Amino acid sequence: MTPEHLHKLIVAVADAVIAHADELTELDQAIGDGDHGVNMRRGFEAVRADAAATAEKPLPDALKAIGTQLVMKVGGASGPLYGTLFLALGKTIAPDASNIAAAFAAAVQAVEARGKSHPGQKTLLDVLAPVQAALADGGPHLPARLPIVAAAAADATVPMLATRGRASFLGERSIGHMDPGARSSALMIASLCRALEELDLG
Amino acid sequence: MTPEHLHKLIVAVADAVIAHADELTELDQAIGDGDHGVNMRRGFEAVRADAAATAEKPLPDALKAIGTQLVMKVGGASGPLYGTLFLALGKTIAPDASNIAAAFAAAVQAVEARGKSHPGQKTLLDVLAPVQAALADGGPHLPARLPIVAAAAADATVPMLATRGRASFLGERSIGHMDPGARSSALMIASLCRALEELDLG
Amino acid sequence: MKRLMNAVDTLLDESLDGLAAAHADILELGAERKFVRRKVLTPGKVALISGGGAGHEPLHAGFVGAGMLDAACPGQVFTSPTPDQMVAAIEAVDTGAGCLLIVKNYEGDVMNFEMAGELAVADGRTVETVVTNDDVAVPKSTWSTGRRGVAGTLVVEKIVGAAAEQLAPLEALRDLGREVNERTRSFGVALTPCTVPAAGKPTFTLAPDEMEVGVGIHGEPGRRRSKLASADAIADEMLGAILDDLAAPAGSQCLLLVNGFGGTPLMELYLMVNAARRILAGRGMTATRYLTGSLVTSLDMAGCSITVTALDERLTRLWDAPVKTAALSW
Amino acid sequence: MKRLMNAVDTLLDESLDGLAAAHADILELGAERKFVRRKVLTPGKVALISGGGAGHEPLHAGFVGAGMLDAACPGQVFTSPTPDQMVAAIEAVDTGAGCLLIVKNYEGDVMNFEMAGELAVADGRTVETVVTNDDVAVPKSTWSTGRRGVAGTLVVEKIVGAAAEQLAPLEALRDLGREVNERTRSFGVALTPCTVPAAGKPTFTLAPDEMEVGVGIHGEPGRRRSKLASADAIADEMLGAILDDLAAPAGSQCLLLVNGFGGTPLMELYLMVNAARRILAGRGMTATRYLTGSLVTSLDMAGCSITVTALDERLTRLWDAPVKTAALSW
Ligand SMILES: Nc1ncnc2c1ncn2[C@@H]1O[C@H](COP(=O)(O)OP(=O)(O)O)[C@@H](O)[C@H]1O
Ligand SMILES: Nc1ncnc2c1ncn2[C@@H]1O[C@H](COP(=O)(O)OP(=O)(O)O)[C@@H](O)[C@H]1O
Ligand SMILES: [Mg+2]
Ligand SMILES: [Mg+2]
Ligand SMILES: [Mg+2]
Ligand SMILES: [Mg+2]
Repeated sequence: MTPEHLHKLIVAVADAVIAHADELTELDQAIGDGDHGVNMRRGFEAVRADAAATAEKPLPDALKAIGTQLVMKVGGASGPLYGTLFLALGKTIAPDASNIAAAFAAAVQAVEARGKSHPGQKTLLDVLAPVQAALADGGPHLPARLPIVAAAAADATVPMLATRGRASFLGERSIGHMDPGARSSALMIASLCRALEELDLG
Repeated sequence: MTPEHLHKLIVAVADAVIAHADELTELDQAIGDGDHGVNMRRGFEAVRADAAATAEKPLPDALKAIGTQLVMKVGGASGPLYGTLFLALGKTIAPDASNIAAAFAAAVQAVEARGKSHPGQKTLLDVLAPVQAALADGGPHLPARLPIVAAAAADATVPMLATRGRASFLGERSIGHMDPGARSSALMIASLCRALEELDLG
Repeated sequence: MKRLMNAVDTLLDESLDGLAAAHADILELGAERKFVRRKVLTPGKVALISGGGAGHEPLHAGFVGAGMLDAACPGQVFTSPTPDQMVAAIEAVDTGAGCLLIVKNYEGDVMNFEMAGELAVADGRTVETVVTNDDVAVPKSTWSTGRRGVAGTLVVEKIVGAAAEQLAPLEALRDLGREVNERTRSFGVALTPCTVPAAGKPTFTLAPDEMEVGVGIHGEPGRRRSKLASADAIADEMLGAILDDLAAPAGSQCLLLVNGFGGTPLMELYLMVNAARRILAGRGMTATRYLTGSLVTSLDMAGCSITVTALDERLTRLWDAPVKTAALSW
Repeated sequence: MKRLMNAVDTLLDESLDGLAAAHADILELGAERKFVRRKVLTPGKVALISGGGAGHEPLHAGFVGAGMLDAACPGQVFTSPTPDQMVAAIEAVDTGAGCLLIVKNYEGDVMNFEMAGELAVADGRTVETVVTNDDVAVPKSTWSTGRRGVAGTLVVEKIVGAAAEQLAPLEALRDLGREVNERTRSFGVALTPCTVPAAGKPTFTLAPDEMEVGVGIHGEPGRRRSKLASADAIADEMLGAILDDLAAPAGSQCLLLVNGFGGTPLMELYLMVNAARRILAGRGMTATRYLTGSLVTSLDMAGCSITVTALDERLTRLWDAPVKTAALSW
């Protein structure tokens, strides 16, 4: 992966998050405190601003740099969680990304540890975990299939009862709304996969 | 005047004020602080509650008792002013009310002294003063004429610029509204005169 | 109107009972709740008494205590208390050194305190009065009611209260109160109206993008209604009016009081502090003392007032003197 | 949304600058406004650090000063601050006796403070944490996020702050903090929603005759929405939930904190104090200490929370110990 390629990927993900910030905030207004989009935009604007410099680094260092920026800029619950995701990815991934499935599995583990949470609690893990499983299963056309997995997984959070995150304070009233973090995870995965397809590196 | 007569007069005035409390409050919301009706109702409910006992007293003492009640219960600007009016009336009036014109003139004087005000400033004095003048002029059918004088005088406060009372804080914006105190004075005079006519003592 | 209350008629009484329970170490209620008084009086000290309509809490009862008021008479919401309340308060807290009445310039307050003062004097007491009129939104005038007394009243109460604690005599306190009032100017802006509970609907209406510039603490309309502006622009207009009128020499030190009207978050008040101190500096003045909070309120009205008092060394010392009341304590 | 502000992006910074200017005798800002710290540190004293999203002012920065916090990290409105802020604060105020982090139980706050703690420990520092979770509107649970930390946090900060001032060691302070949290319960009711400035519209909507029962301090929906009730009925439900859960023995003494959410007049808060103390008495409890004010707020939300802490002699003494911060001072 060249710096140009990496730059395109970073910008694609950042732009997708920024473009959907209002939607994320609206989801968070329904069952949270109405700032998920604001938080994510703040973080990904910082990531985007540094994208050129970040893309010059080897992949592990680039991922760690993004993770650090998210930790420092996003705040809220999603900051440490997405920050941990990228930091852990950076820690285990090979410079050529050859071990992506294993690295992603380790990163999702790290998020679970940070959040003291697991899939089924109506959080971003309900998207990250099935995506990780699909990645582990492998097979052809992953960049085309993963966004579908992610979107379906995000939709599947709608009927769930939240037991982690602010939505858990709502009890039964959390049912019937999509989890904002699940939606932002699905967004990031979709934009990353689309960019990979465009680069034809998939 | 028998205690029964006096009782009827007190009740008539009190009922009129109480019945129009909301209207007075609305006038005060436009150019004051929106409590004139509330204040006056509080005062005249107390007056009404004691009306039987008050009516047993000689006229001067009855008027002083009403004045004291208004001072103690109404509060705001109108409390001391109407209180002073009745206290001063009680001080100078003859038990048979024969000197009513002179007593009323002295009472209006006392109100001016208390308020450091004079007619023309868009206050209750703009009703009390012309009524006092009409009373001094004398002539037939006073109970029928005074309410008309009072109502016209209250209407005449609409185009005035307030220079006393809360409305004065509005400057030019006080123009175009009837003064609440002018309206309550007109009300009291009208209800008193109507009751006098009904008693046929006028 | 949404209120935490049981009934309009008992709102004030219940609130006073809560105040008295919560601050039983500092204050207590007079009979029939006619006044709130200090628990412990200092014999030989001039008694400071204020009062006014409710709805401006913590003013005045929240300022009863060591270093400030001896008694406060609460009226109904936005309605002056009555002379019997003031006479009862005077009788309760006058230890023989005389009473100073601190009265906001509203005809209702002025006349009711005047009647009370007359009764007390007739009873052989010594009474002096300071009328505060710090609101520059209204033109000063001798032929009309003139300016309203607003948040600056608290500055008068604090500084005179400190001097009274040092056993200054009545006339000196009266003169000090007038001097502090002379050195004090205020200006208010409302973003939303307030609702008098007994009336049940807002005293005025403002469009979602409007503000009332020069508003009074009863929600009285001000100088003009205008489009909601930035905090900096609002502070500019407020301090412009204040400082033009105060005409303190450049280099002056001052107290900056940013006061919330009841419905405005503290976060915004501190933002206004920041805007105000920059403007003051631009006019060659230094804020050497600050007070920030919702202290002279208008029920649930959103907005704030700014008050500036030109300080000298003596006033600064009196401002710094200890105070222990429900609402101010240092 | 009507706000006294210049721009959403600078709201927090400008407000912090105003706070720092107004209370320069007590506190100062860290570099890049990452934290608010005490002006003067006590060597050998455990450093107390808290923080959380803005919009709850005066919590937490208003509680920085002698007898309470050493530093507070402000996040954006309703958003946890980030680990770099907390690490910077730890580095600034740790005098070697260790740091106690006081964290409200929200996953964001908990995780960010946790990451900061890990970084500080990796750096050779000693760090302990107290997580507050006093809000009984949410069921307690080990398998989910559990209860929110709300106004009771200020009680923990005050009492632990007093003990820290007496140079109690880190573990003892951590245990004390957990004990106070265990003895504390809160419950909130909103009459109006709040509006996050960056979002620009209310977090939820309430009909003119509705209230949100069990609301959180971010305007999170609570137990249920219902018709606006009388103050007595509201206090009944609030204290019912609090006391059933607290299960303090009859005859217990307690602290009663009636806290406004930002848009509620003090007059109503004192009325709630009055209602609450009667209900407490009816359950055989006595409020021996009171605190009333808008201290743990939710921007401009109208409504209030009630907090009860079961006191003993030691906690009462620590509560009474002197404190000198921007928002609490005695
Ligand atoms: N313990 C947790 N584990 C996993 N995800 C979580 C956890 N807590 C919260 N989240 C995720 O974080 C999202 C909310 O993020 P955000 O709104 O930015 O933070 P906050 O809740 O602090 O305001 C939720 O929608 C959820 O997906
Ligand atoms: N100085 C004054 N002289 C005569 N009348 C006055 C004066 N000040 C006020 N008023 C009268 O009092 C009325 C307002 O009474 P009210 O609303 O009960 O008291 P407040 O203004 O204190 O709220 C005004 O409409 C006016 O007629
Ligand atoms: Mg959120
Ligand atoms: Mg009025
Ligand atoms: Mg009034
Ligand atoms: Mg948040």
